[in-house]
Amino acid sequence: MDFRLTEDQRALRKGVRELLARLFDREALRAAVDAPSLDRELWRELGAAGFFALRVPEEEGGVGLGLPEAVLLFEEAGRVLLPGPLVATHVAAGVVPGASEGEVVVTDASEGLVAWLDEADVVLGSTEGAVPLRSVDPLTPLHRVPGIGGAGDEGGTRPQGRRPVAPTLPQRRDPHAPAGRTPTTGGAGVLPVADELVAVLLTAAEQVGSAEATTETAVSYAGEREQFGQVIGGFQAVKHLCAGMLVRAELARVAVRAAAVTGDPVEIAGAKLLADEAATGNARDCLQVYGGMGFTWEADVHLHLKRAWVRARLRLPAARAEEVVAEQL
Amino acid sequence: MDFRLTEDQRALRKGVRELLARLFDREALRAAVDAPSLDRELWRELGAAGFFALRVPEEEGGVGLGLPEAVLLFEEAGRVLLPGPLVATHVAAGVVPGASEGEVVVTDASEGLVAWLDEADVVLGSTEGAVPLRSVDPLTPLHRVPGIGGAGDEGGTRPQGRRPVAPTLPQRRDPHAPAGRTPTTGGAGVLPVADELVAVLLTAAEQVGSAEATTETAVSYAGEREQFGQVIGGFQAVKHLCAGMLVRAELARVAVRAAAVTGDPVEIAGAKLLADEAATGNARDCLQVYGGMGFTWEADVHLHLKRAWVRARLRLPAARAEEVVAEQL
Amino acid sequence: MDLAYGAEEEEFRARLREWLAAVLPTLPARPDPLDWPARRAYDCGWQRRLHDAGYADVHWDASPTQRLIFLEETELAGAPYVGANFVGLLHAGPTIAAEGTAEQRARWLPSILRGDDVWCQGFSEPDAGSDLASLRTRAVRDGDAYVVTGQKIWTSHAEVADWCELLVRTDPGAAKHRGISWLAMPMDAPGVTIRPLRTLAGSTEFAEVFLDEVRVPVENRVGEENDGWRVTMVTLSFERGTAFVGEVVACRRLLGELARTARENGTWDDPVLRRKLGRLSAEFQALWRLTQANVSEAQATGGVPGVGGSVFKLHYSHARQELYEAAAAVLGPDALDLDRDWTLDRLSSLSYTIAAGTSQIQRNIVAERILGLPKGR
Amino acid sequence: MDLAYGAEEEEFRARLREWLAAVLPTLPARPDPLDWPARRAYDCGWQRRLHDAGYADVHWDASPTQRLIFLEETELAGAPYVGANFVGLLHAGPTIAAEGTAEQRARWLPSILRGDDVWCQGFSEPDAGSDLASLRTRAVRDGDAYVVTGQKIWTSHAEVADWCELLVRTDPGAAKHRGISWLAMPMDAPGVTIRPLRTLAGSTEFAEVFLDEVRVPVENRVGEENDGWRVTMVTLSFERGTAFVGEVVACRRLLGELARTARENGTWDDPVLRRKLGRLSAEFQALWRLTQANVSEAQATGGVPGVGGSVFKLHYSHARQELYEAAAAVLGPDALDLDRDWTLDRLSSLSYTIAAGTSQIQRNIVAERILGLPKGR
Repeated sequence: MDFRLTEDQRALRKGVRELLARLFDREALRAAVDAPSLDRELWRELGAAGFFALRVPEEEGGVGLGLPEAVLLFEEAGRVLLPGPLVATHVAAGVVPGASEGEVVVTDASEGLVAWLDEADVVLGSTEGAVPLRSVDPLTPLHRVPGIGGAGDEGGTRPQGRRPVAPTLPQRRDPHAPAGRTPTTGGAGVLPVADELVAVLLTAAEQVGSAEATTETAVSYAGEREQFGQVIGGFQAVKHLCAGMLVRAELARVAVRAAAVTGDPVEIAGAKLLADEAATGNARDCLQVYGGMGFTWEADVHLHLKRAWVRARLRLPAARAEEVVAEQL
Repeated sequence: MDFRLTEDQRALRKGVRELLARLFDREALRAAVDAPSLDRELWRELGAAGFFALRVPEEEGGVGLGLPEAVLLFEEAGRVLLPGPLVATHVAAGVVPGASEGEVVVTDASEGLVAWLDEADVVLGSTEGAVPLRSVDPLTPLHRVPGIGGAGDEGGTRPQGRRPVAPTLPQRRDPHAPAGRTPTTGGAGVLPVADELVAVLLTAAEQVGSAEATTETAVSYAGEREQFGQVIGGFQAVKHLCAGMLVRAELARVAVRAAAVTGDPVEIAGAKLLADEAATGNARDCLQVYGGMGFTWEADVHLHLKRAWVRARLRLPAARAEEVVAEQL
Repeated sequence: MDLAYGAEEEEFRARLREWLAAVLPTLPARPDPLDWPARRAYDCGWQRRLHDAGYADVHWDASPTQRLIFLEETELAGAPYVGANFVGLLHAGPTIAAEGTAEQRARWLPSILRGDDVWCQGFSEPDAGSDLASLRTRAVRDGDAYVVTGQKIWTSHAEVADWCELLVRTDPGAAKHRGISWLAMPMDAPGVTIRPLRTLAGSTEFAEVFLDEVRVPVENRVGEENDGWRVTMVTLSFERGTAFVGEVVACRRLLGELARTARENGTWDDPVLRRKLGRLSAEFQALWRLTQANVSEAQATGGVPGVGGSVFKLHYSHARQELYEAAAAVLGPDALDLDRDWTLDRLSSLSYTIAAGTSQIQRNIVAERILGLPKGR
Repeated sequence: MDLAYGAEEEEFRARLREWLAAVLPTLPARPDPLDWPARRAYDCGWQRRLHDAGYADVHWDASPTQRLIFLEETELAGAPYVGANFVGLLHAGPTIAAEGTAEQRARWLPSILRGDDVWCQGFSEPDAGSDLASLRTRAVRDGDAYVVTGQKIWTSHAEVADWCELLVRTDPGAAKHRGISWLAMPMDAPGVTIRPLRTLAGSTEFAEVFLDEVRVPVENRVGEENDGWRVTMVTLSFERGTAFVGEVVACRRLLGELARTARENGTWDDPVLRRKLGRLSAEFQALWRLTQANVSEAQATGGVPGVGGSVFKLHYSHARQELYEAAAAVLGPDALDLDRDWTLDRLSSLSYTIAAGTSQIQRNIVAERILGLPKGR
């Protein structure tokens, strides 16, 4: 047992961080906020870098790595608020032609919501009657599928341009295995809809990245901002807020990474639960550390908070995750 | 509208505080902890002072005051951890002969528990098959009525000496009115079992008194105890703990006092909820401020915490109180 | 412990209620929230009606209990908020009334009460937030005027304000609380630049105000030179007892709406949510009682507020944020829809534990001023 | 990121499991918790068996991963805890091994490993808790001995201990961290008085130790004179990576028991409780993974522990207290019954956020040592 990252994994993470710093720096983030649309060029570059094909077997032209490596990727994506239906496209790689290469943008319906529906080429799941809503997250345009998972369909059913496409996906897949490979272990029904599990876990990984980013942001601000003649990070109230953020982020990180190694559905549900809490809680605390300055549109804190809210709702929200974990007790 | 105490109420509170300081000082408290039994002399002195007959009409030999005054009494009782089935005896005054005078000790069954069963002369409610349990609170001996409100009856049904006595109590009573008086307002079924409501509210008042006592204890300790070259009350982490205690206690106090004025069942349920939280939460925080010293038997903090736990369970526990309040939304 | 209102108070309530019922249907349509001039016109029109009906000075001259009733009834009736007149009626006005000269009172107060002049607040600066007294906007005496240079932030209604209550540093050599003065600055003075500040909710409720050698007549100073901090404290503490009346009334209404929505969409059947709503209801009920307690205290002490406001704000800001979290759970996926009031309000609510004294600062105040714990860090 | 154990580790686990299965049924009955000599005999008997089977030094010489496996398996099998040998095996022993002379190691270590000698800890004092370095117990050199006078508190197993690892002040003039020395004090020395300390759970797990001119030979000092603080830090940080392995395993078992009870008594049907248990289960699972992460780190850095222990303890102590609150909700009125293990454990759990560094101190450590925020108050 050695839970630390391997040399290769560390190199992968470093490489991804550098890649994203190049492809999507803060300037690009703010530009995307000002003019939200899916950057096809960026998508193709991510594809070329193996972001989507990471778990596709080498013999099928992919990178041939596993879920643990994918989790590292999505942590980094979460850190920089990389936009787009990353999880859906990643999961579809090797199954939906063009997804691996970043030529095709894949999205899916989850919990009555569809992200990036207008920009996607392929849509998985039923989106019948989906209507656009003004999304709380400026970087995640959403459609609402009426009557699913919430307060109903006051929005009505406006017509929409595109027909949803739902290709046949393998229903079960060993989460240890690279995408597209047939399961090698487990009887029938052991892992229900592994792709959805993978999507839940990668979403959790993004939450972890976001939680780490807001922790670092808060700590950095607390070390600079002066009030009452000292940096506010010297006040216990602020220090202890920051310490709590680190604890949440750390716990969620080990939970997500371990779930990536074991692929256990219950562990994945638990990891999502903790990751949602870490991302939303840390963004909240980061805002509190920032005070008024965090309340401005120009600070990135709100982007993390809003995205964290979206991710928390999109795949296996807390109430259901808690039930899944309780179930096996 | 003037929510402040009247002159009379302030005098009453002062009188009760002085009375209890005389009848039940800290030495008496610790003696009672070492040798727990109901002090009949104390009980009679409380009776003589009008503690039980407070709400009994003057024409029936009582003090003729109302619920707001009773709440002040029970706040004081909660502050000093006055032992015995105070609430049950107070509610029974004017109905059960001898209760008013403190000649008779009345207890009742609530939520599957009976306090002071062995010492009581009169028991209200069904206590069939009640078995003694080793009570967490050394000052509140408890019997468990099997099969009610919890995990069942592993304890078996040991025989017990006394037959439970259940005199006929008026089923409804206007909580504004002094005890024993017939209701003057409200149609049938408006106030279900007003006595039980009164008991809930007075229990909440004890919780408030306890929450205030632990706040004062914590603040006083924080102002004396030195670590790292200063009193610990100078550290923000400790200060903020104490501030939170005050907020909880204040909120619960106004809730309880207002509920005493209005007699509204929903407001009473809400007040109990907040008072339970204030008493248990503040005892916990007081213990945290005390650190190791609060963990000793000699410190009184644990007595407050344990009693708060008992009171929280005895009448309208949180889960039900929340439902009662939600009901009217 | 009397929660019943006296005959005079009930009469005040009845008359007010009657007037509101008559006047509210005659109001024009609410303006677009992004149209500042329209908002100003709307708010000032409402203030003019209050003035003409004799309610203009309810924040100044009425008893705290009458003010409580006024705020309760207007909120219950769905009347307009104080809006653009907030600073004039609740901050600058009372300060001028208490600390201004007879001439200053005559000059500024009537137009505030009539809804003619709108005031804004120039207190906070980018580097002076929680530590307001560290403000650095400089005012240098030049003949009969101060020449003011610096930057203010979080100024509401700056775009449509006529006057700004401005804190400036007149003695940079003095201890930080000692060198501050309070000025009334005309917003159309040369050198004043306003830049709207976009909040995380996407709105521009606030502005930054840049001051570049703005000349403010010395006669516009209220209170003595370098005595502005004391003058300010009067302002900040003025209406603490009743500051939150409207908000608590509004929250109890919101909670009712939320329960209704939950019953409609089925989430009411989830005990986790239902019990959460029950608990919040108990908390807002208690906060209402705490408001009444604070008002009673203010009434008895001649309007001088205690520190009860900090106790209230600490719990209220937390409970209201919890209310929006519960709303998000009730709304489910719809909680991500910006076109729902709930969502915008949820975003705005993030400021409650920050604005007007962060929860951290409030806890310091409670610990030091109520509990007597030592000042420290 | 490898959670699978290597062949050698699996073999270690298999052998251990086999041995435990064979030896546990042969153990005598557990002693009465109030009978200290019996507890000592039981714990030392268990340590002797470990010694004879080759597991005595698992806390010292085994790899962190082997230690993890050892603690996991013994807890799963329901083996006795380290008990009376806690200080000897996990604090004093490792300190002597690292800092003692060859002679000191030969004198004290074998008897610890064999379960012959029991050690206790004399660190905390009534006025030196969180601020341990402010300890005041004085040691004055007199020939070849120190004369020690003072008072220690929170000493476990004092009544049955042979030795005490004692921190004393040897230079009262030096800065507080600089004048401390580490002594091995025989508990039967004249002048040592032990007074059991009753905890809020009603038990006497701890004692106060009064020292009145106790003579401790200078040769019993480990490390240089006045260098005791550094020596102590070695002790305190020794087994941080694996310190909580047994407790997490135990908590996961407790949570399973709680769910079983809830299913039996019907409280499982309450979604508030059920979801709470689900959340706790996710947290303890994550805490287990955090333990593995900390062990992996310790393994890689040659056993030098990081500050991961503070991160772990902060969440663990909170989660475990939450576990007992959930248990109280499941048990309902029965949660007030002291004869239930749950109730006693609930009371004991109140110390988790206090003992071995309060949560407040742990947050300081995390903020300052991991996050690099400035030292302050």
